[in-house]
Amino acid sequence: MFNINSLEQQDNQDKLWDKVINYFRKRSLWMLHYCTGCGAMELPPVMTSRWDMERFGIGPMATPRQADILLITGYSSVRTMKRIIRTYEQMPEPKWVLAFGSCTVNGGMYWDSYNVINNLGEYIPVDITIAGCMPRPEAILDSMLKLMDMIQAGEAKAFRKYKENYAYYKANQDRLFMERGPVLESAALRYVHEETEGGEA
Amino acid sequence: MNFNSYSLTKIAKEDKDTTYDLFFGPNHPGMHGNFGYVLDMVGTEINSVRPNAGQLHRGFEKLMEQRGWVQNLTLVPRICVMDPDPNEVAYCMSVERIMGVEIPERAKYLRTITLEMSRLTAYLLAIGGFGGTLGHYTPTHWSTADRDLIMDMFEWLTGGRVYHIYNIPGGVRSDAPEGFFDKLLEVMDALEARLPDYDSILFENPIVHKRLKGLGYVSKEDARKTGLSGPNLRASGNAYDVRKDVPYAAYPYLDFEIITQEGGDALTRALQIRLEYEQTINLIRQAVKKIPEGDVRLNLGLLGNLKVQAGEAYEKVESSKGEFGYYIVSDGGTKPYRVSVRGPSLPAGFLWAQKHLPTMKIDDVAAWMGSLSICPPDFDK
Amino acid sequence: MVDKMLMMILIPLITAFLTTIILKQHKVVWTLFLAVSGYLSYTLFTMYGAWDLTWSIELGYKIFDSNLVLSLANNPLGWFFAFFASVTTMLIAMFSIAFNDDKHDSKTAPIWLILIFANIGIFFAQDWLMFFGMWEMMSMSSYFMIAHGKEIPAKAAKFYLSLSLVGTSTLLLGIISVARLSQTFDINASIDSLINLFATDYNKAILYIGLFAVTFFIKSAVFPFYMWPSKAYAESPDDFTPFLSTVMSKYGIYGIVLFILPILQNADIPALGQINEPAYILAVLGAITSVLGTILAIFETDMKKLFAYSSVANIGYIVMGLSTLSIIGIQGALFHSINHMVIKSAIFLSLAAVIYRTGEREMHKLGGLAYRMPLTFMVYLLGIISAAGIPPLNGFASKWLIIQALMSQNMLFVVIAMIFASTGAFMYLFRVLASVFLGQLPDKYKHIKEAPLLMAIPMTIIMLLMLAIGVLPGIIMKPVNAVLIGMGYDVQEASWTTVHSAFSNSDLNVTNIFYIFMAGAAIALVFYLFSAKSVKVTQDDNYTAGELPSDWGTTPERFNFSYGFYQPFKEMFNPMMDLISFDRWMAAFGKIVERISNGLSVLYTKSEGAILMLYIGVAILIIGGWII
Amino acid sequence: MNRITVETLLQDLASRGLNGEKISEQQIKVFASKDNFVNHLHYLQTIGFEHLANINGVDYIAENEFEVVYQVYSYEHKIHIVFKVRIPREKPVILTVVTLWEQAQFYEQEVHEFYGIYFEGNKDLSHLFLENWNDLPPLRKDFNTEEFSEKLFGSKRHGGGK
Amino acid sequence: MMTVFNIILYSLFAILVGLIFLGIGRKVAARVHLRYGPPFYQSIIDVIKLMSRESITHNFVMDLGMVMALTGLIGTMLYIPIAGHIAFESNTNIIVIMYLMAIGHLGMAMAVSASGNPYANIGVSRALTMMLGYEVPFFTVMLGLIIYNQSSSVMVINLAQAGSIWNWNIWQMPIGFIAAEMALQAMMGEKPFDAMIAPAEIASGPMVELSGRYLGLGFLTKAVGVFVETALIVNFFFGGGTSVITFVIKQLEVFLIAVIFDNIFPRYKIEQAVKFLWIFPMGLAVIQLILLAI
Repeated sequence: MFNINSLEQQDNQDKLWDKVINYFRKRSLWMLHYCTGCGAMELPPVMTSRWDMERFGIGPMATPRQADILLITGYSSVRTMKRIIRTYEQMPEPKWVLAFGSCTVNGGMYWDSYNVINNLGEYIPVDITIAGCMPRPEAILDSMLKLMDMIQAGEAKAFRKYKENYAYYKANQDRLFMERGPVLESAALRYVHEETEGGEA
Repeated sequence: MNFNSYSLTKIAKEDKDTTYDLFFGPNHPGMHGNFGYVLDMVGTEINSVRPNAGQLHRGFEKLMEQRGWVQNLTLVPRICVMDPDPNEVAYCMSVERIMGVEIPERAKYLRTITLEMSRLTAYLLAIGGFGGTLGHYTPTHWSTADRDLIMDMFEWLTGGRVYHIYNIPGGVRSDAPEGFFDKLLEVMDALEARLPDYDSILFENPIVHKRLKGLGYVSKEDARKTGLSGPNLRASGNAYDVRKDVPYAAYPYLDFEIITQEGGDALTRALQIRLEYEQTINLIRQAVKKIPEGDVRLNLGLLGNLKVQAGEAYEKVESSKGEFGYYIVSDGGTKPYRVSVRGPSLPAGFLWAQKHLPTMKIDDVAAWMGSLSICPPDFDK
Repeated sequence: MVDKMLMMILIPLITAFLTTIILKQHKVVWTLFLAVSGYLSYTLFTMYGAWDLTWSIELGYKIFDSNLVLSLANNPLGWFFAFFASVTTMLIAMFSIAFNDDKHDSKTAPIWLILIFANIGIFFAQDWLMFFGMWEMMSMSSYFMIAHGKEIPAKAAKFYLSLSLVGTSTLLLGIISVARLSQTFDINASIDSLINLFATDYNKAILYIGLFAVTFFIKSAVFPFYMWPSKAYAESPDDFTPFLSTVMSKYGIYGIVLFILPILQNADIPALGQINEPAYILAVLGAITSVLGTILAIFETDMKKLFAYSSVANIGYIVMGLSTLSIIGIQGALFHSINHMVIKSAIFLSLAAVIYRTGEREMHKLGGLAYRMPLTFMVYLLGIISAAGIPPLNGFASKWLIIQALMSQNMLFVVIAMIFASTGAFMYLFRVLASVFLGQLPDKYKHIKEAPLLMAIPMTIIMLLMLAIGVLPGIIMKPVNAVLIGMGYDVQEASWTTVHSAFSNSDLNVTNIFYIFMAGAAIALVFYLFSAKSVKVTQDDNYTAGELPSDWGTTPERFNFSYGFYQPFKEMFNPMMDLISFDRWMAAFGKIVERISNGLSVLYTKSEGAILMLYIGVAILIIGGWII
Repeated sequence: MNRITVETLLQDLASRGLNGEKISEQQIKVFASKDNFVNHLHYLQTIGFEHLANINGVDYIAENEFEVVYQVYSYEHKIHIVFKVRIPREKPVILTVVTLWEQAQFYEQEVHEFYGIYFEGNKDLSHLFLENWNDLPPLRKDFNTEEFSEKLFGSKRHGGGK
Repeated sequence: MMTVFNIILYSLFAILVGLIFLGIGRKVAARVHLRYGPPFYQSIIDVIKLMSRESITHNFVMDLGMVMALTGLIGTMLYIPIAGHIAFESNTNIIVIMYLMAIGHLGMAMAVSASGNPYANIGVSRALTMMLGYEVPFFTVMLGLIIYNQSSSVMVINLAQAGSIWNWNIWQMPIGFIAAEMALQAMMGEKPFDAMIAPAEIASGPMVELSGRYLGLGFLTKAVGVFVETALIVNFFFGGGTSVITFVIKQLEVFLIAVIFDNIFPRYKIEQAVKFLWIFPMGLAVIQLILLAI
């Protein structure tokens, strides 16, 4: 009855059934909030009494297996990126990614940092990016509602982009995580302390 | 097998197959922030711990060397998102110390008020955190909603909800809007009225006492030696408060006592937060009452081109988590030569993790972290 | 034609001698063993109902004015135990052919055959001489089985032997005293005379019964003798452990049903509430046994030791059922004896298959074997479902009967102990499932294969047997009722599907539960089938809070929580553990004796427990002989 | 112990061969040589300076020197000392103070990670924060983070720095 | 044929009522939190969404276990009289009900253990320990009821309370009722006895690896579980019900009491929980038992 493939062959399938399923999907969005950076700070107000996102059936979940949306709340360092990718790949489909704050678009104020990736979209597909540093609770809630509309209209399909263009994403990811030599040439100057290397070991 | 004479952790050293790795964080509901411990477990007991830091490392200190003196103000508060204002103030104070200027009295009071408001938000989050780590979500919902009252005040005062960038070298950005102080007092009344609710649901809850009592004990001497600060230090019986010891802003003019408690366990630290919460409300009321008229900032010329003469200074500020210190070296240029940040969480997050966790069960890790108010960004930088 | 009865006990004996000649040909030897047990099962099957079948021989001596006679007779009670023991043995034998290959051959077939010979003898013995001889034979041969020529097992076996010696000495004392009383060695006559003794000298009668009870308690590991199985079971050959647990633990039960129960039932004994005093003590002992067995099993790390304690707990249930002295209780106890045979053979055989493939007994070193050995896993799973007493499998009905009987007798605190034990059973049963069959599969077991066909067949048969008995309890209940009729109870022919209860509106149609279960399964399956398809991922693709386990040197072995599974729970019991823990008990006891016999300390430093027990056995004989 | 003032402290330290300067009423800076600074820190610890707030490095590339700065504070005297030790840039080795303060372990690890300074006697100088890092220690002045970011993350491509 | 129809009808009814209860529970919890809360039918939406999602399995045991879990609970449900009606002609024996429920626990435990995640295993170990904690006092209360009514049939106990409101067992054995309520709190896994879920400690424990249909089946199991557990209490202490509607309303009351307690306590550690259960509910149950025996 429920068939995941129906999403992929949507054009030549019965539209009504998808609409029904999409209704249930949009009304029950479970999110995994990966607290990558400071953007996570405005989530508690959205989740709790003042804005109360549970009204729309949105709730926090503990693990990627249970979640529908992955929230990347703020900048992500290289080290975090690795964990984000693992988390993203562990989520079952359909899954959506919400990126918070300017840092996820172009690095924001950390654009020239040696440890912060600049554009999240190069490494995993992002459905909605919320601008601002940090995005206000209203903006977060608005993006959720926007995502709901997109789901209902069948437009939120970035996760399929990831499958189709896996080589592209994988190449970008590998650039960060594969064993690599120094990025800058000057690294050859690095001092090696003989005594600690040889003597004490 | 003899059941009592030796513990599981000892068995683990003899039999390698008994232990296993458990990843507590970064993406774990019980973890405060983007940080992790890799726990070597035997049974449900922790055998040893490897801190897994660096997920939040942005190279703040490097970035600050590349930006102007005032540009850096955008970066500074982002070191601790829960309690951002102490960072702004500490940075500004360091710069002012090197420049050798004294800010106007009214600015001092406004700084004090923002600092204390920021502390209140952090304490409300900590109350929520205690609830969350113990599986008690009611206080979490309440306190987060209450926190929003102060956030709104901040928004009115500074234009920003979370990051305010209100304090600048030479004072504060602008004077408080009309009616702000009256409304602030109202908010304080409302927050004080909520305290009995928090008492009954959290601080006097028998199960909370059962869970936290004796957890993560820090003795008086150990707390001093290992660099703990803030409520953690005071909950172990040490009367140290930067506001009193190295007075800054308007604190010398305000009347308050350092609150200390003997005990040193998680429960004492929780109650410490509750006591200081009351004190903070009191301080804000005093500051609002005593605030003088006058300028709110010095004229330092065009701030974008600010130059600071060569020199260095270490200035610290008491935040909700402890002592935030900024060591700034200036070579007389338009950019700092070196900014080094001292965050309060490192001793707890690394050293005390390795001391405390290996006797603990997995049940208590989150509550322990919450009680020591470990905030990973301030050591990850 | 040679007498059927005689044939039955002689064939194992003859084969035993035969097999010693060709001991090296393990395939032939174990096939012979299977043939013998098959023959026994078949013969016993044909003997059902032929209760007049007897065999006896006069020895020509006279004691107490009567001829000494060795006699065997077919009787419902003996048949009941003997038949199901033989069937179980047959299934184990089939398993053994595959198990005892070049690498694992324990070369114990001849001793095992002697054990079977003794087994039949005990169950059909009509007089104390036969009974005692066979009992002794059984004790000795089982000692050699457990030791099976290896060093570590020999220690455990020594302990077992010394305890058995204590048992046989008390049994001998008991027999002598009862025989003096009744002036004959006939078992039934001695029951009658003991019943009469209760009317005249209560204390003496209790003492006599106590002597027998100690023997039976030791064999069945009832409290305070609950500790030997964990050693003996763990060290015995892996294919023999099922026999040890299923058949041999029932000797004591058989003894109690045969001898003690009729006395308690018919003698004039002061009552304590609805039930008489000795029976109440029996119930309390049963309760303690099951609770202790459960708690000790929960904390055990060695899977064979764990199930040794589990057997102890189950014996506790049976003793509790017997102690009610009511029809329902005895029905439940006898039913549970057989269920325990079936369940434990399923469990121990599947564990033997695991050990056969991996060579590992410590649970925390195993894991994930369900993905490599699905059949073994299914056998074990059904085994624990019935062991936990969950309908629709067989363990349920018998536990239900026992609980009903205890409740109807108002033995409230014993019922609570029973519930504690059977809920606690979940904990240890599941623990083995999680540790051995589920969880992460260690790298070194990546290429493990399913158990060989000859092992798979008996396991499958047992699996079906569990389901069959579970759905149609009449398979066992009919013989059970025959036993009860033989014992003089007024019961009707058992129904195939329903078991009866002492309460109003509480008769239980077990087959109906099966239907309900199936209905539930059908509905659950509908939900399952009508949902979106799933994707299979590898075992190491797990939630690790975002970390890559390989970054931290985490292998599947290091990602498996099974050691200290119930650690927080265990800590609650730490003070109590000091009291009941076997080693502490032994050490404390040993210390006392050490003080008494300082000069001989060298003798028992090596296996102090064994020697100690030997002393006690000798002492009992001396002191007992002097008193009586 | 009586509370001492900044002036008396400076005199005391001068008598032990340590140059110092007053920054404020509650703060001084002290210059120590790399040979015996641990003894001085130990002395300071015994007279009440028991709070090690931070250890940080400074890269004086023009003078070809590193500076390791120990931030020490006394709860009794309420004085903060900025304790500075200079070491040559070519051979950045300095003694560890883990024996004095346990938390120094992690501060030293951090300084090692960001400056490449070796702490003699510190058993574990593994990276705390950076993973897969093969470049210069990032907080050195000759490490160009903008170029690094451009090469690895393509920061200009995404409109950074405008 | 009628039986088949009945079984389907009863199962769907229990699932629906259970899910709506869960939704109402969330709504009430939200009101305690000073929130608006989700719509009362939110749980139904959640389950349908989960069923329509891709799910991730590690091996066949996971599938087997989750189906077994729902099987056990639906089987139990079919065995319980609802306002005197019963889907399947049987004697509604209490012990059968307790044991049938265990299939659900076993299946769930097996499914989550099969994922091999230590967090899941810790959760399972806690759940089973908790089970030993609450089953013993709960059964002791049941024992009192059985002795009192001289029958182990739920139907008989139910009918014995018919007539006046004062015949309800809650008045006959109030101490036992309190004990049963405490044990029920643990049975439903509500705080302070939710150590087996504990997101902040073990990342939601058993549910850690469940996704899509498995989590959906888990929710259905939970829903039927809530239905069964509240139905038991209503049958035992509130005299069942004259009609299905009053029965369901009584069930809702029992459930809401649990939800309110859920929201005013943090969670016990597992050993603290078991100790509590063995001291307070067990003590009360034993006192009740002694009172009945005298």
